Amino acid sequence: MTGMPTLASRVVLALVLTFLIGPFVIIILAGLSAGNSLAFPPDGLSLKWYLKVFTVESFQASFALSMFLAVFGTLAALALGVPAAYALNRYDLPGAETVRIIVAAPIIVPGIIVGLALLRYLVVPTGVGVTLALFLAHTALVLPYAVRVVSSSLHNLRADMEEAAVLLGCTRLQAFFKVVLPNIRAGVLAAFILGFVTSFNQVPVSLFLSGPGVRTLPIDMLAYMEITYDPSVAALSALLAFLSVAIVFAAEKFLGFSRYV
Amino acid sequence: AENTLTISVYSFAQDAFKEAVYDPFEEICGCELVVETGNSVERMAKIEAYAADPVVDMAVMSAHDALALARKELLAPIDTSKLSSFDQLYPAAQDPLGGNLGVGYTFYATSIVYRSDLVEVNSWADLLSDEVKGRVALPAISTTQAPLVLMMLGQALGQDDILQTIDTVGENADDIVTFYERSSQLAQLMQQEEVIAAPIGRFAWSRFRGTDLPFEWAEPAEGQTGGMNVMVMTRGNGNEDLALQFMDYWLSTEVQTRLAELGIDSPANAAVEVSAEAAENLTYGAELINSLTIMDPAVILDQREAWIDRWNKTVIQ
Amino acid sequence: MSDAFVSLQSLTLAYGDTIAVPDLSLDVRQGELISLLGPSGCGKSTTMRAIAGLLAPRAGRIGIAGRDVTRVPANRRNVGLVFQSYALFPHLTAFENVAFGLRLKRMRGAEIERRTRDGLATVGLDHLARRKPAEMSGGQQQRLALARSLVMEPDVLLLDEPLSNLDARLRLEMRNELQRVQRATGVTMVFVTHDQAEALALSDRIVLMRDGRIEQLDTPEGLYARPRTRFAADFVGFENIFDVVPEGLKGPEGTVPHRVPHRVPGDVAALAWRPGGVRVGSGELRGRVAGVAFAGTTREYVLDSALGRIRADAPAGAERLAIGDQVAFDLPPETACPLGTA
Amino acid sequence: MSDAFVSLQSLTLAYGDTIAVPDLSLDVRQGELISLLGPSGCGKSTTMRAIAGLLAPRAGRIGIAGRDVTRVPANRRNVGLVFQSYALFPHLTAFENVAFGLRLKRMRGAEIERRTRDGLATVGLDHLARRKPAEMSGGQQQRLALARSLVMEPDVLLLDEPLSNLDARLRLEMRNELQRVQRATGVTMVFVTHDQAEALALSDRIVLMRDGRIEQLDTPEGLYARPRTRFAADFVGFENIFDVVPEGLKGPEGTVPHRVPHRVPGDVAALAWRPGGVRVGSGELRGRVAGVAFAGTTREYVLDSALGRIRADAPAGAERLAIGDQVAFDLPPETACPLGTA
Amino acid sequence: MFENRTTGFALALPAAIFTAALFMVPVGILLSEAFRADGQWSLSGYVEFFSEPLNRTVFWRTLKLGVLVAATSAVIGYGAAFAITNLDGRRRGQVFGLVVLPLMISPVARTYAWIVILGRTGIVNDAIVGLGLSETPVRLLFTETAVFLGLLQLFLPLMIISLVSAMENMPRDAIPAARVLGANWLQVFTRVILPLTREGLVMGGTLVFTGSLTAYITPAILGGSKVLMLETLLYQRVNVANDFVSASVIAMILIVMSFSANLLLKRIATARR
Ligand SMILES: Nc1ncnc2c1ncn2[C@@H]1O[C@H](COP(=O)(O)OP(=O)(O)OP(=O)(O)O)[C@@H](O)[C@H]1O
Ligand SMILES: Nc1ncnc2c1ncn2[C@@H]1O[C@H](COP(=O)(O)OP(=O)(O)OP(=O)(O)O)[C@@H](O)[C@H]1O
Ligand SMILES: [Mg+2]
Ligand SMILES: [Mg+2]
Repeated sequence: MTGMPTLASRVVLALVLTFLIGPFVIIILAGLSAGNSLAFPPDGLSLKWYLKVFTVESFQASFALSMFLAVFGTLAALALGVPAAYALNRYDLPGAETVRIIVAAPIIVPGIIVGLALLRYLVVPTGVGVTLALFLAHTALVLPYAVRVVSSSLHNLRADMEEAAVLLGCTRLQAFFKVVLPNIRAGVLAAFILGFVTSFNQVPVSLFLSGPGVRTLPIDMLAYMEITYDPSVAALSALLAFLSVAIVFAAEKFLGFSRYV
Repeated sequence: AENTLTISVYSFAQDAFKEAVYDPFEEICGCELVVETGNSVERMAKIEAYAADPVVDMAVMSAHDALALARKELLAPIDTSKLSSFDQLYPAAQDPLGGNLGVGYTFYATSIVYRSDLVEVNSWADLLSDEVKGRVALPAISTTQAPLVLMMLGQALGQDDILQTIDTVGENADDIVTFYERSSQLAQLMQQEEVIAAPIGRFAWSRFRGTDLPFEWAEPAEGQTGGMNVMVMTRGNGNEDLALQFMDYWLSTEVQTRLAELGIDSPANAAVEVSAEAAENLTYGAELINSLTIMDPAVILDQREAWIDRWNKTVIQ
Repeated sequence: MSDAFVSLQSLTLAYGDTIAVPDLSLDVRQGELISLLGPSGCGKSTTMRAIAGLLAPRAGRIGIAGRDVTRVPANRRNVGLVFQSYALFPHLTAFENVAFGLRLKRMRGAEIERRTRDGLATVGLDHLARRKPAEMSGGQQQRLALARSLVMEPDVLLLDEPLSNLDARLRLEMRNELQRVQRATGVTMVFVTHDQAEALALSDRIVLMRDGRIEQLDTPEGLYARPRTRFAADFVGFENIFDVVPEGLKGPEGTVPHRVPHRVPGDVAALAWRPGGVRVGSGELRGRVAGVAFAGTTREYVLDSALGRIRADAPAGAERLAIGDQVAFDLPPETACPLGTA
Repeated sequence: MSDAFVSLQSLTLAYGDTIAVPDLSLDVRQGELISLLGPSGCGKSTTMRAIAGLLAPRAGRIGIAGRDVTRVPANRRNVGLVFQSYALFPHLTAFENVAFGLRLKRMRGAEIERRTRDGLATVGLDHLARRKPAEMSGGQQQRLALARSLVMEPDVLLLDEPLSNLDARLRLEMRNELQRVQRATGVTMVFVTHDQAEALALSDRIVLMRDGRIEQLDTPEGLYARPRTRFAADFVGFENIFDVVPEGLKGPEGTVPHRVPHRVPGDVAALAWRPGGVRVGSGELRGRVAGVAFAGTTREYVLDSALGRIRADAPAGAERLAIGDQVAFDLPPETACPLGTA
Repeated sequence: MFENRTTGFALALPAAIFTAALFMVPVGILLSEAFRADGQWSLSGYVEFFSEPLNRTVFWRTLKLGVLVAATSAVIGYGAAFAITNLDGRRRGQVFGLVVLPLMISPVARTYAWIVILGRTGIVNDAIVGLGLSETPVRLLFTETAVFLGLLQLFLPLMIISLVSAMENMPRDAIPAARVLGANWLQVFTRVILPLTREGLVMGGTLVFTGSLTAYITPAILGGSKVLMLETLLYQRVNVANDFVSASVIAMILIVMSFSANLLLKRIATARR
């Protein structure tokens, strides 16, 4: 568009990206430091901290737990959230607003309270394992994102496509899987990514929900830093970020995300 | 559970503990150790939450935290007759809580660490000197170190009420970079020259010694302070024998020596002897330990509410 | 059920509180092509949706092939619908869009392939089989929607403005194609269009709708030549409508004497002329040219007269008039359409 | 700058790597209504966007009222544009949509009120002033878009298919309204339509475009009667086009002898007839009726002949032919349009 | 819209029941503790809480920072989102990826990066001293500024994501139409973009504001006990003082703040001009 403040918007974008990405660059480089502390610019370069990450045993267990929670918690949230989003968009339900508010509630409750509440009123009285409690908590936390993101892509999807599918012989269920789902893939994927990172990086909820030998990775990193303040946590974070990017990239390739965005 | 012992410990140096204590013990007892880690408050909250059916059998924590649990009747007395090294412990460690509710297993001294290239510290009062103004950190009131530091600072300033010292800190609050909760962060801040002097416990000292920068451990005119960590047994855990066996093992001269040589825990067992090199990282030797000004955990526990209250009003307001 | 192939009985259709169609009855014969005509918002699409089963009637019944389908779900009515909005599947190629319904029928792969190819060829899209809808022009998308319904060989095919985005030439081609399909398969078609010429050219019968009601149901010739109401006359192009009064004709500007045809006057409330039915150049009436437009084979004039505005067409070859010219004209009784009191 | 009111000089317009308009020059006179005509995707909207200042040309210059506006931003060109997609503001009522531009001019409230009401009345939407666009039918939205531009009284009004969603009657009304506005204000208009009849009826001149280039620039009569290329002829309805060869006329199916008019044969590469120019019922040529459609005043036939398909119109009053009938027909030289080699 | 409500409920209720039973019930019980004193229903927990000057300070600070972070991210977010929507397809994907990238990094590590950046010897202070804005390095760590920057970096991506998707859903030619009708860019923004993207603004604003209120790591590490926020105070109440009543009070306050912010934003957004 002519006259669009192109230059101004480019400058804004450059500044914003610097602000957002800068710390990431520092983390990557700090992890490469040859010295013993987080420093930027790093004192000399070495891969020792990146290698050290793999030798810390607790990281392996907590990484596995966090991965499990992020992947399965998010999938569970999607399994609950996608039908709910669909119903909220396509049916004229009395009480739809109430359902929306209930489902959105976990976002506005402070995480520490969630963790504490689940510990005191779920784990302790019912004796369910901490892992299960974590799983439930993470599912509930991701659910609002799943419902919102999927809702907004459903909102943009014309309902007449489903009608067309039904007229061509589909049942409602078939129409959902053959027509709706393929067209909201991008939204579902976006919800998955958002849920995944939310869960994977979740700290406050997990502060209390840890048990003997059960601890999520971010909590473990915090604990590690309480003891040893070396660049290996930076290295670990950088590795995790690369891993997340790789997962997103793979998911995108796999699901053909960009084709529809 | 059958043949499983769940212990609750500080989260630091777990790899070394595993090698020096846990693994050999599992060999001996033929049982499985489940280790829960975290800072003491978190772990206490959990012990309290599970009071009815304890998950944790045995825990280590600071003396006053242990006393707090004891007052809530969450702890069971330890049958010291089953502890073979009991008599070798420093007297202060033998029954610090009363009623044999806890046994000290390590001591630590607390003093000031400083960047000797930038400043010199000879007295606790130097924490408020112009030289370190704007570049000093103090422990937050919630930490174990805070009461000890306030006490020593009060002594140096000629104040005998901690509340008064808190007020003084409050007046100087703007010149204090932060009131830290984790001493680990301090190493980072001191390397960045954000902070050039701060009180720490001896157990954290190795982190500073490990770097190339000129860190110094102050020996203030008023002396060093210090404290003790204790091991406790949760009430009604049903696993008392195994827990006692583990305590006994940990307090043994063999294990205490091993931990001391690794520079992890200073011994509470007076029979332990370590190399000069290892001693540098430790709070070691009868002379030093007997010279430490140690605060009564009951005082800490009783006064803390009032201190925190005052602190909140005058320091972080 | 009546013996009609598609039978709508006293249908009431509504969205929430808005009643779009209050009480509609209509019989469509087997193999017939019937058009729904009427101004925007009169309920054409709504009626189609009800026949397809996408909108449950508030009241009334719908029969197809002698069966009461009022409660039969849309996917079991064997009705095809070409949506006004196309409703193509954006994630599928043109080929897969057309094959979609066939696949659900569990047809053999080779059969699907053949019928899909045929369907695409019918609408001239065989070369775009691999494209996604977003990569096609509006007209191409519309033809794709048509093909998707055609290949299903439904009992009833509902077409909601299926040619609106095509230019004149393509439109003609598609019209011929639809007629060919109908002859070949005998499918019953209900066609919605806002283009009268299209309705006239294609339909066996035309339903002229107004505010959800049927204004006139007639053959194209019948509707075109003998609209029965002012609304219908106006709609099919009798743009000059004047009341019959004892003194002659009455228009918005005034009354002029006129040779009203020999009929019982009470019967005829008004007379209407198409622009082409007005004779320009001679006659007893006088007008001043207020507008002129060239329209290919004719010239369209707007005349100001004692009756009011008159629209008149003159052959392009006739004497050319300019704005402001005075001209004689006539409203000949033989080209007039008499309208009743309704 | 030339003395034209809107002057496009060697414009190159592109989206990213796609060059939509390679090199366009066009002069529009003050007060003129010029139409852009051409198939979908030929660059009509693109040209409009460039005139409005919404698309910066890659090369070339744009002048309005003698001023070089190539670098003047859209909001300071005083050009109105009725978007093909309406581009109404969904968050504003009809009234506020129309008042939008007036408010930006810091007009007095009463004046805004008056002009907005007038604008809405002009397009027959006064009763819907409080509605949001989403609550209006397609045709109503289109009229709203028109009103929004009209009230601004711009120097140049660009109309991109402004009547495409209106039914025949409304369309006519709006056309007259546009003509009235033009006469009243003398605004210069550039009009895009895919409907030839509309272009013929409205325009002072017509630009026939093809792939971003001007194929023919002519008066409506000129373009309609004397298209200069096959493309132009086909586009304006000369649907029967046959090559002139020494033996006579050559069509896709074969060659027939023909009385080619007395011209230098090298000049004329082909001859073209409209359906209305074909004489049905007599003549030397023979055809078989392959299709028939009623079209109001005429009947449209498709004939299969030795030349190939022939489209022919016969008056509705003439003898009715049925599919399969054999019929004599003629391609009279007098109704033929000669086409050059281009 | 379909008419069969039973199916609709069958689809919507599992999610609602799940959240209600496994989330709202335990949290609700915990929160109800704030209304109990000595086994009686009472508001004394709240009265006590607000009678503490420190708590009031922390309350206002939290509110202030939350509003500031949300407002700043809205302003920056609009600029960035506008720039992003105006990029062509490929480039837009890349830039959008970069915006989302920080979400993938552990907030623990992100926050520590700020310690390095904002330190006396960090690049910000290098720049300040280098540009002669100050003789000596400025203390940035453990100030509200540090917490503000940390939170902004943490939540800005969420705002940008919301706004970009709102802008992409804007009718295609709305901006050109406004331009042609004589609007300058500022007017285009206030009269067209803003009203048409307010859904996105409400969503982004709620996420950022709520996020800033309930973030733990960032204020804990960058603010420490000198710059307490409600969430860090809450943690202290639980962990240091074992004081669940104050904790529930704070939690309730946070929830009420988030909820009212959401309502307020919605109200502002739907208000007719
Ligand atoms: N989803 C809906 N909600 C409420 N009213 C509606 C809805 N859809 C249509 N209507 C109303 O119902 C009436 C009939 O609409 P319908 O779509 O059947 O008109 P139509 O004859 O197809 O018009 P068009 O020629 O514009 O397509 C209109 O007045 C319209 O405003
Ligand atoms: N945003 C765009 N990006 C890339 N190509 C475009 C874009 N808009 C239009 N085009 C291409 O530019 C060419 C001209 O488009 P334009 O919209 O001017 O056509 P038009 O003559 O208005 O057609 P229609 O009658 O369908 O409106 C087309 O080939 C089209 O594909
Ligand atoms: Mg319709
Ligand atoms: Mg166009």
